[in-house]
Amino acid sequence: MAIASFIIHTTRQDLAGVKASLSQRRDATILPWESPPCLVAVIERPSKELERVEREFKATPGVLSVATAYLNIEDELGGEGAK
Amino acid sequence: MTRPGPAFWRRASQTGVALAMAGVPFANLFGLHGVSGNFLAMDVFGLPLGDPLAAVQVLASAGDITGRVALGAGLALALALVLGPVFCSYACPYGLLSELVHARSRRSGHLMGRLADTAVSAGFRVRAGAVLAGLILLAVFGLPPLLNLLSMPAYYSRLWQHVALGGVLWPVGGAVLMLAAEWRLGKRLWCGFACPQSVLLHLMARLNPWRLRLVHAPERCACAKGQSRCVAACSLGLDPRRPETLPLACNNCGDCRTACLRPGQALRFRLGRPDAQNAVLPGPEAGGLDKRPE
Amino acid sequence: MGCTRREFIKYSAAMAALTFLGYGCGRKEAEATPDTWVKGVCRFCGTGCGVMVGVRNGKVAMVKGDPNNHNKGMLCLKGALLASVINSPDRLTTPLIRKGGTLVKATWEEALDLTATRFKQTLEQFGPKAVAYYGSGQALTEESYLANKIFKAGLKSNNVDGNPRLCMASAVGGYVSTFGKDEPMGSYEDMDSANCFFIIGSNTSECHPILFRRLAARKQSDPSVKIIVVDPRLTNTARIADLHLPVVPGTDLALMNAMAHVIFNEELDDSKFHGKYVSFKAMVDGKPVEKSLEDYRTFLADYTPEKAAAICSVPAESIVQAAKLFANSSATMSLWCMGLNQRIQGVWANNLVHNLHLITGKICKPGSTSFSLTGQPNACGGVRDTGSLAHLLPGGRLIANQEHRNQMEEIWGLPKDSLNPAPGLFTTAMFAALGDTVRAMLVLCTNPAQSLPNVKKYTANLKKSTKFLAIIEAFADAETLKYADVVFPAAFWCEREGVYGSGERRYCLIEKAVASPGEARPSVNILLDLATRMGVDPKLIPFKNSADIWEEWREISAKSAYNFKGMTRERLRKTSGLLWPCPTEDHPGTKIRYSRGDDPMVPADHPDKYFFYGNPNGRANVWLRPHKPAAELPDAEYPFILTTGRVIDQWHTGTMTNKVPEIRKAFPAAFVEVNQEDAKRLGIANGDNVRLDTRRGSLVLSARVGEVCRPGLVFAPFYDAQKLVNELTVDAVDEASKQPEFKICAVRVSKA
Amino acid sequence: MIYEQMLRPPGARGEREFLKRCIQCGQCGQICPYGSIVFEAGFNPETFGTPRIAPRRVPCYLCMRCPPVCPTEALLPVTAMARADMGIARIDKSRCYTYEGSIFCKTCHEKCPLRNQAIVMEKGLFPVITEACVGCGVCENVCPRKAILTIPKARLAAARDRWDGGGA
Repeated sequence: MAIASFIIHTTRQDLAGVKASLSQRRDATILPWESPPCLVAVIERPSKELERVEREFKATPGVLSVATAYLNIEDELGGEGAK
Repeated sequence: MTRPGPAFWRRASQTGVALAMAGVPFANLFGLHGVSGNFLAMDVFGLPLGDPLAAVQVLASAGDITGRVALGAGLALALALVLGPVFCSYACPYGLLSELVHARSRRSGHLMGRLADTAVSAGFRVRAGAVLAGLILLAVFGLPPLLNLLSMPAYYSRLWQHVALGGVLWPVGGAVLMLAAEWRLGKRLWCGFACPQSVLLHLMARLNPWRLRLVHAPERCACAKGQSRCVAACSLGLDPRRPETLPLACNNCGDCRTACLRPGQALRFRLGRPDAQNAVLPGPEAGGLDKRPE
Repeated sequence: MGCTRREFIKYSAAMAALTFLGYGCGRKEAEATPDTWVKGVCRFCGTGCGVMVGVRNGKVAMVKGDPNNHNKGMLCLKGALLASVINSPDRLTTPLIRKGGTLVKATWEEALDLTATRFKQTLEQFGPKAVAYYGSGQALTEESYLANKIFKAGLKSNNVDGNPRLCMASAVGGYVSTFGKDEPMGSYEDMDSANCFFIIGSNTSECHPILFRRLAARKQSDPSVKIIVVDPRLTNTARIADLHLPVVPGTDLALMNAMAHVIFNEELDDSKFHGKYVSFKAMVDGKPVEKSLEDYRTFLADYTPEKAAAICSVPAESIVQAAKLFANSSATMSLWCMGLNQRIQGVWANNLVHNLHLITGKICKPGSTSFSLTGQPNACGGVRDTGSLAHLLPGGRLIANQEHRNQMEEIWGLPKDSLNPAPGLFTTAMFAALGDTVRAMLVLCTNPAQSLPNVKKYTANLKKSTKFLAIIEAFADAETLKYADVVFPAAFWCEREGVYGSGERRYCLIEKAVASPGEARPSVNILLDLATRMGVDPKLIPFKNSADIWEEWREISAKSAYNFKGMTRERLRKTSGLLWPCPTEDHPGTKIRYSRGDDPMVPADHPDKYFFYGNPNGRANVWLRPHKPAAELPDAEYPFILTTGRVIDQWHTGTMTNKVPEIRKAFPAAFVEVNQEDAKRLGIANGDNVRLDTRRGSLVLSARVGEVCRPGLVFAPFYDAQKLVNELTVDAVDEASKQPEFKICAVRVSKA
Repeated sequence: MIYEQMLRPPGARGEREFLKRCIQCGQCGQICPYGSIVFEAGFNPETFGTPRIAPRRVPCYLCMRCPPVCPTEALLPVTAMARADMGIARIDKSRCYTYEGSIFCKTCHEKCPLRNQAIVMEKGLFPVITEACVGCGVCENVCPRKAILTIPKARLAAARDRWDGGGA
């Protein structure tokens, strides 16, 4: 599993709505932020799926943009990383 | 100068508790930690005491409970089991405030008089229903002990905690509004119709047939027709002469008994079953529990 | 464990995102762009970091490191936050005079007249012995030189001493007795080439953070660098050490003699070096006597590692290992500070460090040097070099030496044999005599009512009505103000111009950057005004400002081994400091002394590479100094040892650092550090109040329990004016240097 | 904002479990000698009256007096500092003086109650917060640059709790 964090920009009006809809996700921890209006999402998913997760974020109504802030795939490498 | 009567001692107890609970947070600030906490849970020199409902809520929601809380709640329940809900009449600071407000409002000539039996049982049903619903919700959804938000005595003691430690306590505003409403209507609304904390105490008291109870000896009733000092004395608007509804609301405060002392001593406290033969009470000379004062 | 590894990664992920958003900080603080940058030196410790003072609208707006100075633009937190100190609302802005027990505002005329009159009366009535000057290693060089001249040449009083007596007098004694001349021979640059650091009695990481950073960076860049730390506390310095020797306080003489023993035993000594450049000496019946190498080895035979291990309470193997690391490295640098100096064997301990370098030949070479760290920004340049102590004259001359007196009489244009031949009173003696034989005292730029050892004894004298105390001070909340009769408000730091001389013989000019608040004046002008009113011969003080004084002092230095004639004001203005000797205006300054080719004082055609010209025979002295314990040892009644010191962000008595809100918040009150085992035994938990009792006083401090202090030792910092730790310390002094033993006293520790 | 999820006193259970058990008796705040514990005031009935710590005001000094007084064990009765388990502090390296490179500051390290465990000076040069950090907030409180943030344990450990973020 990889761990990544995203910054999800939205508008002040949509902040609560976006937070509500993102909070439905079982794989994400959502931290709302007021100024600038955005949310931080920490995601724990296999790295292959992260692209799709990002698309899902973008598709959420009220979301303006999504940026990746952090990515850790150490645990996925397992033995591979050493080879 | 007469010796202080039972009413004085009850007021003294209520006031003493209220003052003590106000002083505790400040004593704590000065490093005296013998007593700490509020009416929801406190620790008195190592002895835990607490609101049984708070304990039951934790049990319902979290599924377990610590021995300390169980002991604290148990002690409170045991007291209610034997003496009835005397916490409400001898300790609860909201009860004190409510009684004082009620006394003022009565003199102002507001609505008064006896509550119908139906109103008394409805009040109890509301309180018990709220508690039951609350507990079920808590258990099902694992909610925090939300019924604590309805504890008036807790707000009183929390107020002083907040004054000492800093912070705001907006629900105090709610309590003030409630007192204002009680003053306006001349009815002790919260204690009679809302307080969830007293439900367990009343239930506990009912469980024990040998509890302390008020018994009425009609043959001694000396009031003229249409006059009933005992009913007038009861701030909760109960009729002490009708034992059917008493256990749902009566706090064993003894105001009615005090009112009845001079005319006829028809009301007495008694520890034991309300058996038929007890309808005729033994007089004090026969060794009844109730010693005749003065 | 605080959290699982995956949680930890998640926190990091969240933090990375939050960082982009500038969490919680609200706005970034408005970047105040100063109008001009003025070069200066940090006001705090003896490291002497170069600073650039950013001035905006006539106020100090910010302070940053000077990239051209030895600190390469780096500052510690104290230095970086100096703006809050200089802009503090607690500055003194008018003179104050004590009337009816309280200090009230006065005019300059009143204050100067009163002080001059009282001094003149005292001189007439009791003679020059009854007046005194107590200076500071924080005063400018010009101020110290001027005060020294006013008192010694003008008033003929040798009662000129200063707080360096509390701070590095033993280091002076060590350098002078071993090399004949004061001041280290190396420079900070040696840190970059040393392969082994021997740090003894110095918590460099907290007291000299910028030097520690340089040292830590050196270790990081080269893993072969070894660090040995001798300190009874597991300080942050000790934590990066390869070898930490937590010796019992006051046993370092035995330790260093044992190291010398091992060095000879393992044949790690440099016989070529010590055969040629060293003479062995011992004190016999109070007189120095020549000894031979054999005598030295016989003397050392008594200090086997096993015996020293028993005294110091560290494993014998560690002592052997320390000696081997010291002697086997390609370049070894020793660093020490108050741990050796503030001791009744301070001079001896200093000698023994020098011994280790001299017998292994690890001296006067790049990276090989015995380097004394100093605590105040201008103790070296201002007080040591100008001879502003009770037994000294400028340029390393001694009052007791007639030849030296005559030299100074000639230089100062005084009649022959007119200087007072009797050395004056050193610090503790001076304060002990206050109100009795000393009747009028002038204190400049220091806070003795907090910094003296066993301070209650001396504040009792400060309270006497028979004394007159005038102080020149910048801050209204200094403890000593409570006892002053007259207070002169002083211009602070970069509010006037002057020279600071740091621990590595580096002289830097602090340029005037801003005006002083209110009526505050530069101390130089206050001293000149006072001297004139006291009737000091105007020919002796023909100065208008500090630049005039510098010119005279620079010329005078040419007649000593402290030659810095080449450091003109203009040159100092252009550079970020120069290291003396620097005899000519084109000389770049000296990084290594006593070495031919490096030190201009060694003739280019000198037959030997090294020349210890301070001593008549041109050799350095290795002293045979036996182990002696501290003045007050723990006993059944007072079973613990108390040691005092500093914390990273607070400096000395805190009159400056406590003006910085960030520092006040982080280090509000003094505490006492207790070993966890002792704490357990005494039932003390972290944060509990702990009572410290010594024979002199008692104090309640909150406990910081941990593994820092060795068992049997407690530590307390002295910055807190509300908790005067110096009420507990002992005022026994080193016989030679007269420096008090702040570092060791017996104490009883109990839960309050 | 970020404090929406509260930093709980030492020994606190996961946020959801904590809230189930906390009966708002206030004893933790009354025993605290530093005034570190304040009671949540907002209009959220779930958290109203529960204890929290605002590190920028007064941090927790880990005296560990409060966990044993909690009657319901909402705060587990731990007494070892290392087990306080409140959260974790993070240094914003882009703001930290020392990482920035011109000022050598280690105030956080000096004041850390778990000095040299929770915050270590890597190579003697840089403060690094390790997994031993319990989130007491002292470093956040003393940081002269406000470059440290304490993230409450509840924030991430209870990510899937229905109560997470409930105070929005």
